[in-house]
Amino acid sequence: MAGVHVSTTINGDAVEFVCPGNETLLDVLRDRIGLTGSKEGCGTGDCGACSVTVDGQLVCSCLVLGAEVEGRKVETVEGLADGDKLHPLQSKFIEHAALQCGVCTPGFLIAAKALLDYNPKPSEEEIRYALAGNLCRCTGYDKIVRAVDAAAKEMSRVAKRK
Amino acid sequence: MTPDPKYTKQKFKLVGTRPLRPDGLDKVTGRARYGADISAPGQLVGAILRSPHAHAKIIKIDTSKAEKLKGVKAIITSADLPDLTNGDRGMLDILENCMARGRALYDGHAVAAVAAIDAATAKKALQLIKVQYKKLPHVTDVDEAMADDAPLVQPHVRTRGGDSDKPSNIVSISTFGHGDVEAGFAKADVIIEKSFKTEQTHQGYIEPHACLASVGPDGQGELWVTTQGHFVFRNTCAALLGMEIAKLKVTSSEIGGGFGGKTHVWIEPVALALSRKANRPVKLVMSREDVFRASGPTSSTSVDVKIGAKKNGKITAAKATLRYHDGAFPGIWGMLGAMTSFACYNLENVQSIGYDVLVNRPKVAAYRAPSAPMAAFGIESVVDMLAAEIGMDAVDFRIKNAAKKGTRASYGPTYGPIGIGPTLEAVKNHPHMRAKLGKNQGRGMACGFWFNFGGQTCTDLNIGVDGTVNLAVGTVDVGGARASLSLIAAEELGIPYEQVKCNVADTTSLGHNDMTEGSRGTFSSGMATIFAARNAVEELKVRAARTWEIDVKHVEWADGQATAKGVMHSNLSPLTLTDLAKASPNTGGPIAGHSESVADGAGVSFASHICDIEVDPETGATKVLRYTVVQDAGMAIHPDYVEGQFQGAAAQGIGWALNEEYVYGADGRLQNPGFLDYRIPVCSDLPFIDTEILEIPNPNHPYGIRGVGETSIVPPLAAIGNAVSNAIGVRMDHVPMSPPRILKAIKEAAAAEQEVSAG
Amino acid sequence: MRYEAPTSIKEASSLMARAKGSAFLLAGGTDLLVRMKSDMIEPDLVVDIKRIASTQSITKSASGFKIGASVPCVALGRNKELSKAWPGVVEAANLIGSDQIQGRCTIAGNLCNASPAADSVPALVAARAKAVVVGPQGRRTVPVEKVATGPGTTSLKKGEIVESITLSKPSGKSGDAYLRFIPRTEMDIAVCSAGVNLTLGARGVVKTARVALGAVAATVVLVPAAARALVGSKLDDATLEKVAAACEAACAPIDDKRGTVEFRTEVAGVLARRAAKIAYQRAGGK
Amino acid sequence: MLEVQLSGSLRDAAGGAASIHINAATIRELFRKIVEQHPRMQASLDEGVAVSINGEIYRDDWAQMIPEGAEIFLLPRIPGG
Repeated sequence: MAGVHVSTTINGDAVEFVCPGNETLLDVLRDRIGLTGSKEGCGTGDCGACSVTVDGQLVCSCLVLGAEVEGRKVETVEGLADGDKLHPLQSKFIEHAALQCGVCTPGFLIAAKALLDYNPKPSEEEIRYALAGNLCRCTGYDKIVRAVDAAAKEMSRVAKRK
Repeated sequence: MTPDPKYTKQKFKLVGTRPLRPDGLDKVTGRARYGADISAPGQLVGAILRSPHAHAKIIKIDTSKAEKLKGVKAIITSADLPDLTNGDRGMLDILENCMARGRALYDGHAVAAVAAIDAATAKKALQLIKVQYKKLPHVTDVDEAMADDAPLVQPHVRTRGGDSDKPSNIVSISTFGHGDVEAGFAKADVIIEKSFKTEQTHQGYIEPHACLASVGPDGQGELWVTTQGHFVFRNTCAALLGMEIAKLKVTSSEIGGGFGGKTHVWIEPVALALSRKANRPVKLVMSREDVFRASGPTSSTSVDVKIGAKKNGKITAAKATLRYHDGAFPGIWGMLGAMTSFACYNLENVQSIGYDVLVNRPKVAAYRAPSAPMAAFGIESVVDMLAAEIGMDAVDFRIKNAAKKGTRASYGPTYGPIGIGPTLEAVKNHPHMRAKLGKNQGRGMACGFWFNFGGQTCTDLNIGVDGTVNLAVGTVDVGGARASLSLIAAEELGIPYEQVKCNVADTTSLGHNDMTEGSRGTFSSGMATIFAARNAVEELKVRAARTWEIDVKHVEWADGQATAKGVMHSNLSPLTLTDLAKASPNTGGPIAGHSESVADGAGVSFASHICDIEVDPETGATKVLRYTVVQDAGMAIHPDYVEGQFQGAAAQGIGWALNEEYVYGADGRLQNPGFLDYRIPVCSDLPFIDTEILEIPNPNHPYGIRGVGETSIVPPLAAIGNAVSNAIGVRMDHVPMSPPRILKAIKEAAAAEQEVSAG
Repeated sequence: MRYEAPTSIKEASSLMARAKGSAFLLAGGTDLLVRMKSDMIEPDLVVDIKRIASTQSITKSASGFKIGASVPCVALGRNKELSKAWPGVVEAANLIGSDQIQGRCTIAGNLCNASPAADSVPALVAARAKAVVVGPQGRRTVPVEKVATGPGTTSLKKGEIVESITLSKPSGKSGDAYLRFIPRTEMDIAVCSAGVNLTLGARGVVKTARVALGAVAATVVLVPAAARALVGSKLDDATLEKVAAACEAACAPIDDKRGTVEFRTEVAGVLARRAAKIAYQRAGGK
Repeated sequence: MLEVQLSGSLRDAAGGAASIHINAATIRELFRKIVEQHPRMQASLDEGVAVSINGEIYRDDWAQMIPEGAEIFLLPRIPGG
């Protein structure tokens, strides 16, 4: 199968890979780059466990071709923390016990970050609808919504101080 | 031999607090490794060919073209999985479910498998395998499967508990109860009788089944797998493949949800067989479609309930007939439904009859308090109808009839101290019950029961020279158990939580551990951890005695340090766990505590739920407005994760009640094998789920722990059914209560009204 | 599979025209990749149109709006002018899938995928939207309701590509609205849906109206009878009953895993009634 | 002498009896004597049964002592989720 040569940026690092034209970005991330934080829960865009951002846009990486990210900027859960400093969403998810099995967590963190980047002070309803594309079967979403709300509040506190 | 597990009213310093879970960081950074997250050098990709037919004879499987495809390293069919079960039909069923033997028994039944150098090649190979089928008549409905002329799913099956010796789809008829129900009904002032149906649901864990298998010609092998019980998987796989248990090392990955669905092997024996044939590691991952078509969902059910009561609200008799399908292989799901059906109540005359029935659907697996929710839907609905008929408040009616210590359970034994009464009282006094309701809104409540159990457990506790503690457990952590078990170890040793690191050990590092199922994880591993820690403390005291050169009987352990008793030793200053650890190389070597136990006598558990729902009378759409869970936890070790279990179980029950269902076509094929049309609740479907944890100690656990994982999936079907019925004034008798079903019920009721007023 | 990402619409068109074997256009890919995953299709060629400048933006002119074929639906909701002018079209586009899907899916893709349940199409049809089609024979403009000819089939010829969707400038007092029914609050395919677009004359009387239904027939259906019922009215209850009845009469749905004939027919009428009220209010009617 | 109550399909294995009488001091002894007196129950025991002693359910600990006159129920072994 003729491969496509792709140069892109993943979590700030320049990355090159060759993949078949029909290979998804999710498979590229997991099987070629070794970034297994993004999960395949369905492969059809229904569960959000593979959520990443491409040029800042939230997407399901199972519905993006690897070939499409030529020259783009891809962000995954592995790039969420700033060195040894966790992103507030990451800290709040742990503090609020917003994960049980944790397999949906990377997708939720990426989707929640995309929400807060666009809407720093979301209402409970806005949080729930923004995260509707991420399925969680363990928590009933209760502690997840609380964790995102707490992270938003902390982030705006920090922003004020600056 | 298990030390005395009796509850001792121990005072706690750490248990009951809410520290951060030790595996949290790995799980928010993407570092945690699940079933599909590792690879091996030289790894092949496995893929499984599945039957497109509900029921078909497999005439011929031609793999010759696929074998010739470049990059294909192994192809197997049932011929590569000989029957080594010497007469154990249960084991043979497991093997046959992993790979069809002559007949495909359901849409999605595996018929062949390949291992190839990559996924694309494996996929192409599957397309090249030619299977010649002869379609056979099929049956997918539980009631139709019970008819005399129904197509037989397993011709060898004879009905246990029945009087006929003819082949039948009815696997068994199981009767429970006591007293004389007919005499009881004769005494009743009011009798309500109604039939109910519930559709098949799936556990819906987000992580599909996945494993990495590696077996060599030397008969040694390794399996990395997402499972609720790697020791049980090891034993099963070894038996099915003729391997020696000690030579198959099974490591449990992080598990992305199980809820019972990962207590059964589905693809693992196939991956091992492929690896053995190719002599290469094989990674096998189910697609979401495969998960729905071929890994264990629940039973669909058909239930008749009849309950009679006096005007004063006392139930005089209760009877239920419960028909559950087992899928294509015999199970005990109907029997379980019958056992749990009336467990909440104190009944003089009660009878429940459970039918287990074969159909051409995937083999049913346990799903969180298996079989109890469907039974509770019918019973708790009729209980509400009966209370209404008598003109009594639904909660008061349940309180009047609730089981208590000394009640003979409908499934047989006499209860010890139990929590049903207290959960009902808590519901009665909950502000939720007094909140105002608006137009088209209704409130419902219901209670539920689950057994819980303990089982075999083995735990190791090792103290490092710096005084930090490794706790090795063999029960998989499905949702925070490592935090709870670390709390227990720290509590017993008298050291900070942070000084303990809990790991889930592989099958070569510990003795056998049963599954994380039946809400046993924290109950049984908690017990084993207590005993392991206490053994370590005994050794610590010995080391202190040696250090002081005094008799160990003069050494006391408290708050993480050894002290010497008596005035004669008053000059000896205490030795902390860390002091003793540091000195251990010269006081006898490493310090450890070990425990093997059978944690029996797990306490039964009860929950009562309240639900407010709004119905759009023009479309049948529903919205859950408010939801409250009250459950007895015995003792909450880490309350965050107890609440999490309550909330998650309630959410699954809500999805079951409203929108989740397997849809089969007339051709017997599953029409909605994906998260698009198998509709589990999304974040915007649910409100916050309030929880109230009751703590009625379990007398058979040192800390009073009861399992908490399952019970709260039992009440939601009925709680929502009662709420919807109260909102629209029509009794719902079919789960899921999807908008089309609710709209139909509203219109039929309206039509009936018309007739009445017209006539 | 060959992947191409041309930078001009002509190049894309000729790639598609010259393609041997199965060739597919890729805009958002939220339908295409799902069909590839489930082995419904195995493309030999996929042409990604997202790098074509003329498909990438929403432009406003005196005559109205032009929405490029690769503009993700999320961008429609974030365009204030478009949202003000055509709130029904925008809310329809923003109902498709999750935020993740919104970041990829396009209304042109939604139109060309030709699903009877496509969320944006009834609203576009009601709004008299047009598709700008570029092909070997050059450029042409077609009403959106002429694009889909049946489930999964379109009137587009080999090599023809929808470059953009155009919406006229709303005239005077007008408003549009779209409602769909799904069992959950998000993530489902419409069981049935209704788009209504109307303009008001003097004293809040409806002057013109268009009513379109989704998921109740092989393609989105226009319901002239419902429109006639609305014209000349101020949406009194009798009128709304007529609208609902006309819509139910126009339904020819199927029974499937998502809904029954009875349910789709009845609820389509309910949604049309409710959408009409919203559109009327948006047009300034009371 | 203990009265061992049977339920579910176990009754069938014991020829329809709702209970059987056995003299046993531990679960192990109980199981041994059940098979001696009711060979057809072997299959059920192999599939796994739990013993309820005065309301406490024991699945695995065969060394468990059975007090004189205790309430004994044989229950099918229960799976969990």
